[in-house]
This record gives sequence, structure tokens and C-alpha cells, in this order.
Amino acid sequence: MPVVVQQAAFDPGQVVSDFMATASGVGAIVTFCGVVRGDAGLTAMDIEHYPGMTERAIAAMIEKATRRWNLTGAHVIHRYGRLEVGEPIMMVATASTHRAAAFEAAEFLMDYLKSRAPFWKKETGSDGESWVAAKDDDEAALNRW
Amino acid sequence: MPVVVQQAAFDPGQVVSDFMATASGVGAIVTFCGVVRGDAGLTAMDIEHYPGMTERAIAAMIEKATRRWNLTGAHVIHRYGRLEVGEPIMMVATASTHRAAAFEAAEFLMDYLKSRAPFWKKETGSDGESWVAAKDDDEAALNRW
Amino acid sequence: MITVLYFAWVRERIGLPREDVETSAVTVADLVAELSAREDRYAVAFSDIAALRVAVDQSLTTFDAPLAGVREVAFFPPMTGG
Amino acid sequence: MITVLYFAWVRERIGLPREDVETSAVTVADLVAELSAREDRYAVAFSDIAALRVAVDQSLTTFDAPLAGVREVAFFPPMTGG
Repeated sequence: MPVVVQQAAFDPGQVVSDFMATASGVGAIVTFCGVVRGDAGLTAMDIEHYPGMTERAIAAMIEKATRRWNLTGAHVIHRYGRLEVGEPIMMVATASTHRAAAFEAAEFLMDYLKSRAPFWKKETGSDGESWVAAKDDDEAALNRW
Repeated sequence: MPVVVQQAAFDPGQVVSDFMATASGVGAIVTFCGVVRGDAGLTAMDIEHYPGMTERAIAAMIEKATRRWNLTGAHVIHRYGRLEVGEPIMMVATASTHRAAAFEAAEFLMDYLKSRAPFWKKETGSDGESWVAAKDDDEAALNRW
Repeated sequence: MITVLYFAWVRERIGLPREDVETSAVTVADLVAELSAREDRYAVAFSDIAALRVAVDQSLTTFDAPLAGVREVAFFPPMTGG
Repeated sequence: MITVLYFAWVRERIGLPREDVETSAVTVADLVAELSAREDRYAVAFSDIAALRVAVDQSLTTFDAPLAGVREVAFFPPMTGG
């Protein structure tokens, strides 16, 4: 199951092990893991999402990446709900025969997840709560694909 | 210890877990894992290296990447000796506050490991043994850095 | 009847996550105009359309998208996943 | 005295992984000429310098590198790590 959207915490090492077990015989595996950063006084993060659309949107991204880079495997796990500083938020894993393809596909998936998967982050810090604003850089990053 | 050169097999999931434990509070972690591919009749791979220089060369690459991308952590593990098809050969992990830096640094380290770390691969296949020839593509990949 | 969903600060400003709406709106923009005319909280949430994104039947689209045969419309700010 | 190391097919052609060499060679290229003059297996291994790489005291360098004060020289084909 290449798309997992869940509230529960996950273990990145276990995700890597499980992914590699399914991607056997493949030359290159790239993973990305995003973690809640504790800078600027942030104490927690709440992630809202759009059940149903989230899974569909991510599955479509994976399908696109798989075709374009001829991937032999791809996996996305993304949490929602409340996360504490230091907790893994999400992870992307790609497998291909060649390293350039695995790297590019992972970056493509990250760029799309940032701006085209229906997640919204709210940060809780020393000065209360606030919705994270989308970054121009993240939108611009889509132009390279 | 950011550089590990060993004959023994390693567990990529464990490497990720250990790396993330040291990189706590960081936003973005990228890993690359290379695995022995079983295509073209390959049955095993023998990796020779230059003890002493290998560790020095990799440490220098990590230092360069850490400065250039302001990494909060970087780790390289690389095996030598005989490896069977499907076994992990090596792994790179990078940690940064931003995903672009973590991705770029991991690609930089991979490109340098391919062509500037003293490892030599010999493949055993259906038609005997042969040393793997360096690829022009791999040499050219260094030009982007 | 169309199910309308609100997420993130759109949800907070309107004060509810979803509602069923009887409408004869032809496009998403028509629906936004109808909702905005209802009450101030809608008018405020929809005051700057450029700051919003819309999905129709769980696919991202634009505000001129037609609503014929549509079951679900969702309004939300730009996404911040990953 | 300099310790000379050979790796991969250079090691296989010369038939040994390392040896200590008494030499007054000024550069790496001089050392290569000296070794090549010894025996055919050396001449064969060093026949195409463009296909070889050299490290002096465990740092990659070029064949015109000086050998003054050097303890270790290694010859090998282009690397294939990763």
C-alpha cells in the first residue's frame, strides 16, 4: 500500500526496512523524512487534512512519478493531528535502478506534497497558534517539473 | 562517527533510526541506499578499497558538504568484500533544516563517493568476473558541484 | 444538493467543517457569491478569493469550474503539507 | 624508501598489492618509468597512464606530482564506489 495517511506516530527506520523488503533487487533507494522543528519557540504542530482527497491526490502523484522515472517502488506516509517537536511528520521513499531517477522522483514527490496535497499545518508557539502560510519558494519549486 | 567502512552487512532501517536519533530537532533528513542489482546475470559483487585513504576521502567529502549546505548531520556507511545480490552496499544520510539542502548534499556525497572514494567493484556473473568500468556519466555528474 | 467542506482558517472563519447546500449555482464562483450573501462570516472567509483554493469532487480546480453533477466542493487556503 | 600500493586490475596485473621501493624518482611519472623498466607485468599495467589514477600519501593527485618526502604512492583505475 503506497499511500498511508495516519494520526499515529511512525518509526522511520521501520518504514525504510519495510520499503526495502518490497523493493528487493533494485539498485537505488532514496528516502526523505520531515520532522517537526523546534525553532522560533514552536512547541507543537497540528495538521489538518481532507480525508479521501488526500489519499487520491498522493496516489496520483505517485502514479505520475512512477511513470516519469520508471520507478520500481514508491511510498508516502503522512501524519495528521497533533505532533510534538522532534516527531516525524512524513516520509517519502522511492526505488529505481538508477540513483538520479530515485533522487529526482523523491524531490518531485516532496515538492508536490508541499503544495498540492490537502494538508494544512497550524503551529503552536510562545505567542499562540497560527496557520502556516504557504511559501512562494514551495510554489516556485513546482516549476522545475 | 560519520564515516563507517566495514565488511559486515548493515541494516538500512537501523542506520536511519540511529542517524535520526543524533539529528533530533532537525527538519529534513534524506537518505540514499545502494543495493547490489541482480540484472544481467550478476550473482555477486566484490568491493576492494584503500584502507586509510577511504576513510580520509569520505571524511573530507562530508566536511565539504557540511560547510556548503550548513548540514546539522551527515553519515556515510560503505561496505567492502563480497556482497550478494540484494544486499545493501552503502548508505548516505544528510540532515538539514531545509529539504533542498538535505537533498543536494546527499546527491553531492553520492556523486563524490561514486568517482572520488577509493572503491573498486568487481562483478561475478554468468560469464565470469570483471571489474566495473567507471562511467562517463558519473564523472560528468561532478561538474554540477 | 452539494456537500460543501471548509478547511483550516476557512473552516475557523465560517465556524463549521461541512454543510449540505441546496443551490442552483452554475459555477464555483456562483456558489461563493451565494454563500457570501448569506452572512458576514461567509463574506469574510471569501473576501479574498486569490488566497483560497477549491477542490470539486476531490480534485483541485479553478473558481470558474461548473457544478453540474458535482457532489462535493471544498474551500481551503494554499496547502502546506510535507 | 616509498611504499607503493596497487589496487583492482593494477594489482592483478602486477601481481602484488604493495611493495617497498628504493627510488630516487623525482615525480610520480619518474617512478612509473622506473617500475615499467623492471618487468613486463609493470610495463603492461602502466601502458595506458590515462586509464590510471594516482594517490600520494592518500590524496588524489596527478602524475607530475613531486615525491620529495612522500611515504606512500598508490596506483589504481578510476574509482567505482557508491
